[in-house]
Amino acid sequence: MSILLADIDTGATAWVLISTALVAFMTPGLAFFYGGMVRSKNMLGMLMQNFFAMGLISVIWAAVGFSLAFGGSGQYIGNLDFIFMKDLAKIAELPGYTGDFGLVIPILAFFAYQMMFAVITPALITGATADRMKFSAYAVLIGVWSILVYPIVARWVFSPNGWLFKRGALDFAGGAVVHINAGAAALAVVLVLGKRRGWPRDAMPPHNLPFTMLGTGILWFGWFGFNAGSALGANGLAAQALVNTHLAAASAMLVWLVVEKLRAGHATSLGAASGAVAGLVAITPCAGFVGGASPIIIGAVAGAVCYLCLSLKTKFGFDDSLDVIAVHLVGGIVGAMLLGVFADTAVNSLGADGLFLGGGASLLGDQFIAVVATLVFSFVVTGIAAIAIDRTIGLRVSTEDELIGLDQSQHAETAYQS
Amino acid sequence: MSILLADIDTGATAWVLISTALVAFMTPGLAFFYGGMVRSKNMLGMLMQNFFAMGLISVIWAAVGFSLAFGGSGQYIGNLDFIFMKDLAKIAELPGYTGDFGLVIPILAFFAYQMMFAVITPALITGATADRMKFSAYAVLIGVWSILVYPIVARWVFSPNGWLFKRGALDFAGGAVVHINAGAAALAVVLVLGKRRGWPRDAMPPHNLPFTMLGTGILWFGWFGFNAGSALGANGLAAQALVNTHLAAASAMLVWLVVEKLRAGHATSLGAASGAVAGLVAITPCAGFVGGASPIIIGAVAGAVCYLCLSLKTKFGFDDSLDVIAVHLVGGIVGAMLLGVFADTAVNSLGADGLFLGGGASLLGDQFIAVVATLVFSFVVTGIAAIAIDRTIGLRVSTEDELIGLDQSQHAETAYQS
Amino acid sequence: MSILLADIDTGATAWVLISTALVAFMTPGLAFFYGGMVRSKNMLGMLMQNFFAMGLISVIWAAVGFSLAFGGSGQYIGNLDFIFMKDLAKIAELPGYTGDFGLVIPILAFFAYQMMFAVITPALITGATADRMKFSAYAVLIGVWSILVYPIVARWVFSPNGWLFKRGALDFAGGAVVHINAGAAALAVVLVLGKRRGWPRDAMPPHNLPFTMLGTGILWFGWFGFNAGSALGANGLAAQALVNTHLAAASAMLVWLVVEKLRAGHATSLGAASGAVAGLVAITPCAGFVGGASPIIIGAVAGAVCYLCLSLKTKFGFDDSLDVIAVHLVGGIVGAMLLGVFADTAVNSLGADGLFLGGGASLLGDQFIAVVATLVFSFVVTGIAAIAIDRTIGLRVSTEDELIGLDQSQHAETAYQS
Amino acid sequence: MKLITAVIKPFKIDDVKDALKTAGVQGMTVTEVKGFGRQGGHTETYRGAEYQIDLVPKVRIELVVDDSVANNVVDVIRQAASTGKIGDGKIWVTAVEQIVRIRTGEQGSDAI
Amino acid sequence: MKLITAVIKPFKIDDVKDALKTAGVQGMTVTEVKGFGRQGGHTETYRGAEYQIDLVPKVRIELVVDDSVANNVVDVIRQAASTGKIGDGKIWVTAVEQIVRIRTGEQGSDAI
Amino acid sequence: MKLITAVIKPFKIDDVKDALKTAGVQGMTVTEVKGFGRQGGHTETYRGAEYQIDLVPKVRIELVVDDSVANNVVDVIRQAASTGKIGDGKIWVTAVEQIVRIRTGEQGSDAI
Ligand SMILES: Nc1ncnc2c1ncn2[C@@H]1O[C@H](COP(=O)(O)OP(=O)(O)O)[C@@H](O)[C@H]1O
Ligand SMILES: Nc1ncnc2c1ncn2[C@@H]1O[C@H](COP(=O)(O)OP(=O)(O)O)[C@@H](O)[C@H]1O
Ligand SMILES: Nc1ncnc2c1ncn2[C@@H]1O[C@H](COP(=O)(O)OP(=O)(O)O)[C@@H](O)[C@H]1O
Repeated sequence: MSILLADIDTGATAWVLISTALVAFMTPGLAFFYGGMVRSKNMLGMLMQNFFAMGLISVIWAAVGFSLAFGGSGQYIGNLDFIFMKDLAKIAELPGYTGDFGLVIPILAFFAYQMMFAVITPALITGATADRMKFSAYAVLIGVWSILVYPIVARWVFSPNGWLFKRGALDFAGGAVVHINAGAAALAVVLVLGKRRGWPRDAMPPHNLPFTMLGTGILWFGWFGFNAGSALGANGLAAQALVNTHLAAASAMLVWLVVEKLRAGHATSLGAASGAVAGLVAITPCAGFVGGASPIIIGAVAGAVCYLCLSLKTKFGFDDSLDVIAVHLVGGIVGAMLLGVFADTAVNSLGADGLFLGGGASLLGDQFIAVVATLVFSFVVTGIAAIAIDRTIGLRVSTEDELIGLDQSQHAETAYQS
Repeated sequence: MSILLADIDTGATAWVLISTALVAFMTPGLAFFYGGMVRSKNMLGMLMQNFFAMGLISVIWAAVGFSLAFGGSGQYIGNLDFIFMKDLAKIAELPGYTGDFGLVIPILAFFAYQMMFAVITPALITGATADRMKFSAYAVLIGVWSILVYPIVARWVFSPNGWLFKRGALDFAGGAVVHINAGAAALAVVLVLGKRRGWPRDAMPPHNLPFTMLGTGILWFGWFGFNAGSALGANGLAAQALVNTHLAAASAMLVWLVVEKLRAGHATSLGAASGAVAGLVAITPCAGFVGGASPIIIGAVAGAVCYLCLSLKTKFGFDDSLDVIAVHLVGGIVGAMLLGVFADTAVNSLGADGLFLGGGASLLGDQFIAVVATLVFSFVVTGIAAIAIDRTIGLRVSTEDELIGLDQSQHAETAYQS
Repeated sequence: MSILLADIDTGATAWVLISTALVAFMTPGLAFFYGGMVRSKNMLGMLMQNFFAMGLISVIWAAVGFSLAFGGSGQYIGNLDFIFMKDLAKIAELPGYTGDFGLVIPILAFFAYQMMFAVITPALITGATADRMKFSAYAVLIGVWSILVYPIVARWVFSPNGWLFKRGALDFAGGAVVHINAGAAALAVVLVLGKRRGWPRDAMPPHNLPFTMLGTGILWFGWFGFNAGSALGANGLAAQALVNTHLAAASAMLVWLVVEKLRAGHATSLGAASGAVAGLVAITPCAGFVGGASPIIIGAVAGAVCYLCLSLKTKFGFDDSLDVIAVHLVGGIVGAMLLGVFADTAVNSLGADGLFLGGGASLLGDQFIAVVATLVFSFVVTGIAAIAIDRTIGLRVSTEDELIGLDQSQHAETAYQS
Repeated sequence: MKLITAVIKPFKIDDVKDALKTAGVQGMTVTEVKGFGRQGGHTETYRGAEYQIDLVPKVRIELVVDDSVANNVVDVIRQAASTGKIGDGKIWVTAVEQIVRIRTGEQGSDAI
Repeated sequence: MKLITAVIKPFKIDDVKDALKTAGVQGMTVTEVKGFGRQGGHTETYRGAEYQIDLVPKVRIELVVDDSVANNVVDVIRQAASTGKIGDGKIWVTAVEQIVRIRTGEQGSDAI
Repeated sequence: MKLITAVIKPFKIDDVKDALKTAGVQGMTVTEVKGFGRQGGHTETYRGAEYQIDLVPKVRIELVVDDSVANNVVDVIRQAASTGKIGDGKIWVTAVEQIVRIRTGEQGSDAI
């Protein structure tokens, strides 16, 4: 079988392939996590937006996305060397992935793994814009976004050739590239889109919390691939990342529930789900750079901070329907900054030492720059795109369609029947 | 641990084991994919038929199926050397799997992996016969089928000793063995079984489309194991198969939605699900033999062709309830034939070059023979079996039982209660 | 990457990492398996208890559980060497895991894998106590249990330093540690807790059997990691364990359905689900020690015996709501004892030969001791804990809260809304 | 005006709806209900235990009609819903004092 | 004949059904509904926000009975459904002009 | 006493409930139903086939009130539920002979 390469590690390849599958499974998981929280008339609209991302973004990624993110030697953007996967099955190494960063897996496996990240990132936005966005506008928005925003940020942060990577900013599995990036974009779109009719006056309770729990289970499961797969090997680092991932989710869940119990009187299942996800988000940048009890602390901070940030949306009056900003944007920032504190070169010699491990504030500074750069870039470009779409085909469904619900108005379907 | 063999690759083994688990998970996935589409009174009937296949077929596979498919050196059928897994833990190699085709995984892993294919294939039939088949008749039918049909076709196509394999027909992961085989069988059974009461006059809309989407997510996830696991190694070929699988699903989804939007006015979530599955079906035979942008093209063709074939059932008046024929039979044929066009020895030196890669029409011819042989054999044998069952214990529930629904009449249960 | 160790097998590591993820996914699976069976007003209560175990037990495991189970050289309990994972990333080997038992995976991977077992074990109890336990009491109970019961039994049975392990008792993946342990605990708690209001007079039918089937699918899928992952390598033994696991589930399902059909008149979907789980439970201790057709026999016995034990609860008047005792306690005992009959050193040279393979009754005797020791220890300690909690904060919700349901009374939520 | 309430078997709803349309009825309201009656219920089996479920799924139709057509509508429903088997259901009629169309405020026959 | 409609607490449905059977009632129709009343609702919590849910789950029973037994049936329901706590519900009675058994076409008392 | 039954558009339930509260109504019972009427239904698409769904989701409200306030309550509902678009629904009124509060056994106006 001609494409077998001599220096490929089959264990690493097995792990990255299954991690790819796990990350791919997260988008359906996300669909149910969010879908359970909307009203039943918008259920299919939510599922559809997420599944559709799997279709559209994957093809865009193959066509240009990967190449823009990982082609060539530019610091700010890739090139078009790899459009439609050109040469990926043949080349010996990917630009920048040499020496310490050399891959021990087939480049196509790396391509596939990264593709799943590119898919789920814009899908995160659907939680903020729930219940009122036109399907056609959504399709255009995430299409544009996957060319103009995602690959650029991925280049900066993930590629060893990117300027933030070179500066020393660390992001093991996408705290900035995925969560801050999507969270900032969500904020921009929500500001252009406006509030749901009736918000915040009317209660819009979740229509099927079991589906939200199911989604949480799938997300948690998939996140092992998301974070531990980012080791790109089947080794102690992957094991460490997996342990960190799980413990951060666990501790964030506990802290969220405690804070919730104290402030709102009950520990809720939605709180358990939300806390776990907040912890998973926060540990994402840190997963392969921290050790010991750090993941428990990082999760705990994320659980508390994200919970407390839920009220931002009512305070500032933006209708982030399912709290993408409090969970992903805030959680991503918490993780990125705490990495500056807890990073440990004993865990990963390619990382750095954070504030608490004697590394001084320099990593913290780099992390701060990465956070701000990602946030501002994503917010601005997404905002412009959203405004452009709104002025042309319109971002938002009609009032009538919003009242009827997206399932019927956008897709001519009904979720539940006898 | 005595059964450890020296020339086993642990990475390959890890990948095939997890692929086995992934394929096993597809049958529950299929149960929900189909289950969401039936009316609620038949939900458990559908789930039950699929789960039951996991029970019955697995035991039959261990008893005789595997041996009939992979034992001995016959071209048309195996032998009984391996009944009840006799010697499988001890032998050094499987008949035919030598030289280029030598396995680097434990033979029991290969046995288990193939078992999951044997399980899901007859389960595919349940989509066509939904809502009206007696549970006892179903049990007998798939039991018989798993002895008389499946292992024979698997022998012909998968085993290096099989006549179609030797001819040069290619089927990476079961376009013929699984999809054409099951699709042809479904057609035969449906013709014997007759239409659902009220079809096509009454609307019989899906009772829970979220479950169908969930099933789609699980199927897609599992299909990575189905196709990329068929590389039987953790290498570049597996990575290529995984990439092809995902991109074909993505592009078929997009094309299905576009055609649907143009012809029926809306892009539906069921369309997204159906398109993705059509793409997955079509790429199945091709996954480890094509490269570059071919999967995108193969998916696109499958998305359009399968969509257009949906109307065959109303035109010809057979009630293929959930479109197994349009999706699996047609999708399988599309894939098998396009493989004759896009196959590329640069991707897999054990494959062949198709029409577009300078290989001439010879592969296309072999593919055509494999398609026809599988289709005719499966259709005829299944049809005879279905008629025999119908004449003896009866294939179909009574009108009363059909009206009440399978859940209550066949299983004395109710799917949803407060 | 500094924590890479020379003698780590990447294939084994990949397999154990993904097995860890699979076992982690089983707890959400269990949540749905059980959740589907309760009345809708208690759905979130059930889901919450299971998800909460993922939070609480994981943190306890990292803090002290792992160390109590696997630290030091004691026969009855570990020590505190590894609290908060101290040194786990650095040490070369784990106490007891040397020579034949030497690990070829990172110790953190072993830690993570074991953590998921620690999580799901107390979660099994929730099926017995469904619909009437206070959430706060549950939290305290499983917290205490995960320190006083689980690590001790794990030490005895799993650790090569444990007294039952040293005696020669075999438990491949937790027949005693997980199933008998949880089953005995469930019985103790149920006796203290008392019956559900209205039981057994009122019918309390499952509110959503599709969710139960979904849970079954996830459990089955995850069980491949649970059992085959326990080989701690990607080799023939893992393949054998996977084959055994699947076939036992399949055959137990078939036998359960046959017995059910004969005795109650119908083969039900809940029966298929229950039978499969009974088979999975019974094969758990045996998975890596038996071969040939034994798993089919073991599954068959479990299917019949567990079914027949369902009536124990009405006979003896304890309200084991979802049959944890008939399925897990009885199924675990069936598996542990049958291992004494079918164990085969040709399958695993580190095992023993059972009665049918010429090993005499000695293994049977050791298995019996392990069963009794686990059962008595778990029952007694759990019973004391439950009584203590009942006398202090109270185990049970008020009648009013029980009537309203746990979702609203404990968590101020509603599972399903429009 | 009369309010006609019918409880029928679920699979008969399409037939009844079609018959009513043909008979010129322009509106009705449909509810999923459960019925208890002579038909008895059915037995369900859960883990070896059998339960008698005596509430069976039914569909409840209600429609307000003019006095003049009430008898005819009752007949139409009866014919369309009948299978001759036990459990076919009931139709009952009560007097309506007033009816209003929300959209227009029309009252009486005009509002139907 | 009378139509008796009762709105009760969901967990009381089995008691009421049993009491009515004992009292000789042969049929009724049951609907899952939500009630708004003095009982007030409950508070639900979603992501830190509290919502007042003032529609609480109830079960609605309707049964047509002969004039002669109507008062008794009302009493039977009342006793079986009562917990003495707020929110136990209401029973109301309206006049039925006609009732038909779909299966047979029987009318009046025979149809009940 | 009167029984007022209203069938309205689902998204109007909050408005109607608020308006009734303001008007002093203390209780009502709500059912999810499907309506067939002039509004017509909508088309759904499944795998290329289009189905006409002529039953559209509605909410049915029923409340028993004193004779004296019945007309006013009908008006309040009408105003709160109206969008002016087809399909806004109907309100009808029937006579209630008796009403009992289950908890206390109170009857008549006191029971409402
Ligand atoms: N007295 C009644 N009041 C209200 N509904 C009734 C009454 N009797 C029967 N029903 C309804 O009619 C349905 C059919 O009644 P049943 O006695 O089973 O058969 P049949 O209609 O053939 O006499 C019941 O399921 C119930 O919904
Ligand atoms: N006027 C009314 N008309 C119709 N249904 C009512 C009315 N008042 C109350 N109900 C129903 O009765 C239920 C119980 O009423 P509520 O006022 O809460 O307590 P109680 O029955 O003890 O007076 C309500 O939830 C509602 O379903
Ligand atoms: N005659 C009737 N009897 C009972 N319900 C009716 C009747 N006519 C209409 N309805 C109910 O009212 C709803 C709205 O009626 P429709 O004719 O669509 O519009 P409008 O209320 O604007 O006249 C229907 O969906 C149905 O639920």
